[in-house]
Amino acid sequence: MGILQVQNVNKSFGGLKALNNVNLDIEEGSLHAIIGPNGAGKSTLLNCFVGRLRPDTGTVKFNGRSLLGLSPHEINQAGVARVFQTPEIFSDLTLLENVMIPALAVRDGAFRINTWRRVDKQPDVRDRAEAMLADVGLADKRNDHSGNLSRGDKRRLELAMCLVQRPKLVLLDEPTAGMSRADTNNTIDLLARMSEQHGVTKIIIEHDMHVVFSLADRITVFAQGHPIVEGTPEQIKGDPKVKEAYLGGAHV
Amino acid sequence: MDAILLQILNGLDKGGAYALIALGLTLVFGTLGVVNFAHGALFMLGAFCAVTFNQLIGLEKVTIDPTQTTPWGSPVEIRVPMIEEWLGPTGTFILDYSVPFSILAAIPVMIVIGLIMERGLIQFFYRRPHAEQILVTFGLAIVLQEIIKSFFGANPIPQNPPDTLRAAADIGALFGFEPGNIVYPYWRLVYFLFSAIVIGCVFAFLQLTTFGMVVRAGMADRETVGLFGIDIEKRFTVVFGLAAVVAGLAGVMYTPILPPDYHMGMDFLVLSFVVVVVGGMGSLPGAVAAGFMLGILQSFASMTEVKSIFPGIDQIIIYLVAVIILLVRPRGLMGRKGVMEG
Amino acid sequence: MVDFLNPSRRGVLKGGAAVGAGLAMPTIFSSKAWAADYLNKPTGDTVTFGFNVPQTGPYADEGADELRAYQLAVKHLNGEGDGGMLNTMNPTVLTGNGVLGKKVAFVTGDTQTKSDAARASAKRMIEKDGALMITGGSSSGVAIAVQSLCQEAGVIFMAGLTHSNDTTGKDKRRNGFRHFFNAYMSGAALAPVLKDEYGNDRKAYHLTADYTWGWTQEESIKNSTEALGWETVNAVRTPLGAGDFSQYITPVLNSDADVLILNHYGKDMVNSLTQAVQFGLRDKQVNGKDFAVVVPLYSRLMAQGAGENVKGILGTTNWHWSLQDEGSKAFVKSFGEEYGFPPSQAAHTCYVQAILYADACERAGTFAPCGVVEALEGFEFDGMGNGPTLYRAADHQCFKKVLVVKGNENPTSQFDILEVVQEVPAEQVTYDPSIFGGELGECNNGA
Amino acid sequence: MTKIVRETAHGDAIRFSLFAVLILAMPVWLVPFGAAYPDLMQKFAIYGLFAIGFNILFGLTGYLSFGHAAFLGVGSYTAVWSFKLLGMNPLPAIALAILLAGAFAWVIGYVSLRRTGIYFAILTLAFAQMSYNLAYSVLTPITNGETGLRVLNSDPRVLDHMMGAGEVDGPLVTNLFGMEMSGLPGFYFCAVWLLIGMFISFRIFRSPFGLMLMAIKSNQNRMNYTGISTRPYALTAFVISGMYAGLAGALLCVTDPLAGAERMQWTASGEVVLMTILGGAGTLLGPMLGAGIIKYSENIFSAFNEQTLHNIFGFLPDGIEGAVVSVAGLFVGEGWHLTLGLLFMLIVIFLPGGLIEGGHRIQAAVARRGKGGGSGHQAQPQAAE
Repeated sequence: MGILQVQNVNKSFGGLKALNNVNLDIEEGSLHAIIGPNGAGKSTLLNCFVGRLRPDTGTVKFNGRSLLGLSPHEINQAGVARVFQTPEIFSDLTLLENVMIPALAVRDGAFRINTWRRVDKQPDVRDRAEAMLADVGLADKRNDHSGNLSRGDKRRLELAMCLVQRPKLVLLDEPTAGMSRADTNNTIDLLARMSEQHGVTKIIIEHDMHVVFSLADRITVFAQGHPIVEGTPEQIKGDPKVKEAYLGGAHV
Repeated sequence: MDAILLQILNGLDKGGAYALIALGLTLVFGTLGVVNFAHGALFMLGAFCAVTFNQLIGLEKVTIDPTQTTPWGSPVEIRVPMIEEWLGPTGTFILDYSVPFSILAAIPVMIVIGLIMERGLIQFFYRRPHAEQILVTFGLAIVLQEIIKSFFGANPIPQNPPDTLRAAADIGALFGFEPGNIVYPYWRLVYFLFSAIVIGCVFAFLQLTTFGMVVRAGMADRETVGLFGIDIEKRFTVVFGLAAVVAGLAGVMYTPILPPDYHMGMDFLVLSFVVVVVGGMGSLPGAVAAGFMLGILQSFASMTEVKSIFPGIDQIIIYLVAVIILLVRPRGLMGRKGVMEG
Repeated sequence: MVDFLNPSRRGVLKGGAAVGAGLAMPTIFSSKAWAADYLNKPTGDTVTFGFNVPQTGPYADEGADELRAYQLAVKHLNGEGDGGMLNTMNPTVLTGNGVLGKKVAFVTGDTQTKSDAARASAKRMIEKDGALMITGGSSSGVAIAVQSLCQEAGVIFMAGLTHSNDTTGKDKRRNGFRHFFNAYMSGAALAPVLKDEYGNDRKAYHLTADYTWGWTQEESIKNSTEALGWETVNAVRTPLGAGDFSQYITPVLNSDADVLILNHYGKDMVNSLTQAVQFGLRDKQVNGKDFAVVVPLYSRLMAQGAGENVKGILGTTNWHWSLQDEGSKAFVKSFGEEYGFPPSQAAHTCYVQAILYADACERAGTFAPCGVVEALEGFEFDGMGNGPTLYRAADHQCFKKVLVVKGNENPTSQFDILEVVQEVPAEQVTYDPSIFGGELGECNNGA
Repeated sequence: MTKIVRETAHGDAIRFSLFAVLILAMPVWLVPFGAAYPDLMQKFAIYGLFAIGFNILFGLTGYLSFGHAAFLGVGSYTAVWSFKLLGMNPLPAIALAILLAGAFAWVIGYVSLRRTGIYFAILTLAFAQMSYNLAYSVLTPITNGETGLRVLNSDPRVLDHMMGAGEVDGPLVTNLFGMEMSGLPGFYFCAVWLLIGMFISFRIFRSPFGLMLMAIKSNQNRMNYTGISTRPYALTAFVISGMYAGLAGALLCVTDPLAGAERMQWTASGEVVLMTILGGAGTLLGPMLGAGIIKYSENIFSAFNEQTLHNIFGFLPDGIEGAVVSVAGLFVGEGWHLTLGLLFMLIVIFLPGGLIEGGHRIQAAVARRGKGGGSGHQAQPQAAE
């Protein structure tokens, strides 16, 4: 029994079948990569996990609880955090505030009118956020404006925002897309370190094979809305179906 | 039955004006991404083009009759329009048709005004937040109308339709109804036809010319068009000029129906915004459809029979429809996803 | 210091001064209030009038004309210019050396034709500029709002253009006075002329601006036309500022009505009249009679906006520059010499109000509002246009001739838009003050 | 992009005290500006409150409402009805006005917040215009239409009669246990409410709740994936700002017991947007500043006439004086709208963050010109440019 179970999920847009009978079982504590050519349905699948899209048929269960019909914030409150392709942060706020907001969401829930105590006088939340920033190496920038950060730092910040919630599952949508090699390597290091320290389950969608093979415990390869192969990095490297999916057919 | 037909005519006519104003508004929004609160002022400026033109060709030769004085002491003046003196009957004809003729004057004037506005102010606001665009163009609208007020005063200035178009046409009789029951002013029929033609021209321009195709592509996806090495912004300047002309012409031709005053732009502004939003921001067919739809609904809501069931419905119908449509169809009738939702 | 805790104490500044003294306020607040037995008692050699007119919004031109008239009145009161109606007013004690030996000064404000803005502006003139009298305005809503403010503050209000019955009816105030006529008088003056022109078997259709003034006018005109034997087919309310009235005009075409009565003013009147004429209403024949359009309240300034469409259309007006009595002639002459065109009825009524106030102060020997009220109540005068006039004590309404006018068929100039059909004598438009209810209350000196 | 210009919470106590002193001392320091008369100072306080409340929605949460004048109107009408039915004591009127405006805001907000961006703006505008149009015409029995709702001697005023203060000879003025709420006491009454409103605004800005609102403005998408349900937050902000508007509307009637329909018109909604942006949206003090400037120009510029201009420029030689007066005349008196329009354009073009941002820029420039780094007077680390 994995932490996330996907059974018989189908999703179409108009006549286009984006997901075709998808079954997945993500093991708790693993880093599971989903790869595949463009248009293979990876992002659609992710959006079904976080509540942005609703599958036409099938079930998505997290810790045994169905996620269907829940809104994004409810799914997050259940313990699923998400990292976007382009870092989604609060670029008008400081780094510390950026991390305090998810921490507050954990403490106070989805909605609470909390106007009496000043935000900087909430030691529990503040300490937690500062520790998290230190963890990702942004402690000395905590009062800077996050809008001015480099892309790599924004990614670190976004990761900090997810991890400060101590989620059970983190979904990463191409976390190194558009990054320089140096930033990519930094991000890989960070992700590896995070895996060790926090032991969270992660699902990562990635194009960059370097990233995938250096991090993943298990890999699922998607083509045309359907998972074609699943296995360890070693198994995947040698699989002829994978080569075909990338080099033949769909990806031109 | 007659009453309903008449109200549909009223709605078409009003809808034509709404659609023309909304068309330019949504064109500018769809291409330049600018919410232009000064668009109503362009409508007003167009109307005052007609006024100015009329005053210019109506310039009079003044002869003073010293033998008579007015009750307030100044000598009596005898005025003869110069154009009549020079051109005789042709002059009289031009004077009579001054409103349609002023279209010729209004087109270049409105293009110039549009270009100055876009190059001088709007272009700096392409990437500023909508709230700032709204404010700066609102400020501009106030400035423009105050300038007009200082030249022309606050009172409406009457403009006459040509003599032959002044009366009402018995269109009911044409279709076999009892004569005298469905009569409609010629000028309003002209206005409806005119708005249909202008709308048709704008659509043809956008559909059939290469320029129009680029602009439409730019409306759909600005970045991609930019990638082809096309200077889309230069074309957008032209589009702004076009929107100014459309609004201006709507204003010119509306003057015989509604004697223009400096505030008429503001009066139409809120309504035309509602039209654009109901149609869907950035959608040209949406703006036209919403314009006619709201015009017709407004006419029906004003009928005594309807008002006796819902008192005051004619006061709020436009807004009520806007609320319902926006709740049922999040992006208006024909709006595209992601536009103006940030 | 306990003064302002006493609820019977009135006055805007008095209470202010009490707190002001406690906080060591600048003398601006205290000096006037302590010494006075009435609010804003002038201490220097000038007396300040407050001219509160629309400077922005749809009535800005009318407001500008009002302001011109006020400035002219101030000139004449201070002995400059040719004296205008000061020379024709009878009786008068004014001599052109100011009022009670003080030169007249004035402050201006913008009503924006909104009750809120008008009151804010009037308050500024009272509280800051020390105005003793507020005058002007171009709508009944504003007049009523400012009148009740002046009552509460304790200064005199001399209404400008306001035509609603309420101003001197259910909303009348002891400190407020109206020279302009009202909707009832329009109806009473118009009815006999309508009978002569159109007979007593007519079916009327009203289009009425959907707010208080429109309703009172509709009611007044209905009453007086129904008394003639006319039938009211329908009365439809139109939104203020509707712009396009076609959807209200077309049902008229299909109704049985043969007279359209437009209870509109300002831009609404310009638009509805223009459009009604375009719909061919004036060329129409119903029940074998020529269709007629009536605009009960005319204003020459506004009629200009409707252009040729006013030709032959009947209505009433308070005053017109073409009147040939001595007062009107003198006023038109001095106004025309000053500004180059003839005055509007708004200008006339405002000029007269300023002069009447000054005269009342002079006769009362004080600027104290209660003294002025006493001097104006029941005052009879002549030579200010409109013939012999009475400021009735019971409701502070002026009774004088009302003009029935018609759009001029052959205008000789751009100002020659209306022609006077009949000067209806005051007796014919006088009514019992009790019919509109309301209480004048006590006069308020503000201190 | 405009960014939120923010001061740190550090120094709030000083900032607030300074603000309180400035407000309470207005009758003194406004004298040289010709603005130290009660009515205008009351308007400063009242419209300041209105703008401060609006800022919580627009400045913090990023929702541009074009319908807030409706809540001002609801507050006004409620207050006058409270005077008419209960009595001239302002406190029940204010309480009822805040409650009713809040309820009204809840209904309108609940519907309008289903949309964002310009669609939200148009929805609020539509609701406000419906309220205005109906108040002016069909609802006249409740609102007294064009003339405006007033208190009459014949009204029941139950509480007043119970207290034996029912019979009043003369005009009805609101009074707080015997103290009349006109003139300077009226101003101080409003000022106290302004300070309360400002204090609450401070608390909201610095609270976790306020942080959530800022985050909604900054990135609503991220908020959803951070486990925050944004709509209740936005709705709360909407209702709070509606309550501020209701309070402002009630105070307008406390100082002057007349409620006119025009204060619900869309232009009145636009005015509060302008006030907020002029001063600086999202800043604590900006909206108050903007409200002050707009009300000042409305009341002072419009009062200039040719005569006053001649007095001002009288020192110039005749020919020049005439020219200067006629040019200046375009911008004051009947031309004061032109000044207002130009002011908006200049501010938005050159100072999109409002006057407060301008102040920050000057402060920063001065600091740079000073002894260089480390002088301790540098711009706050959080102040964004």
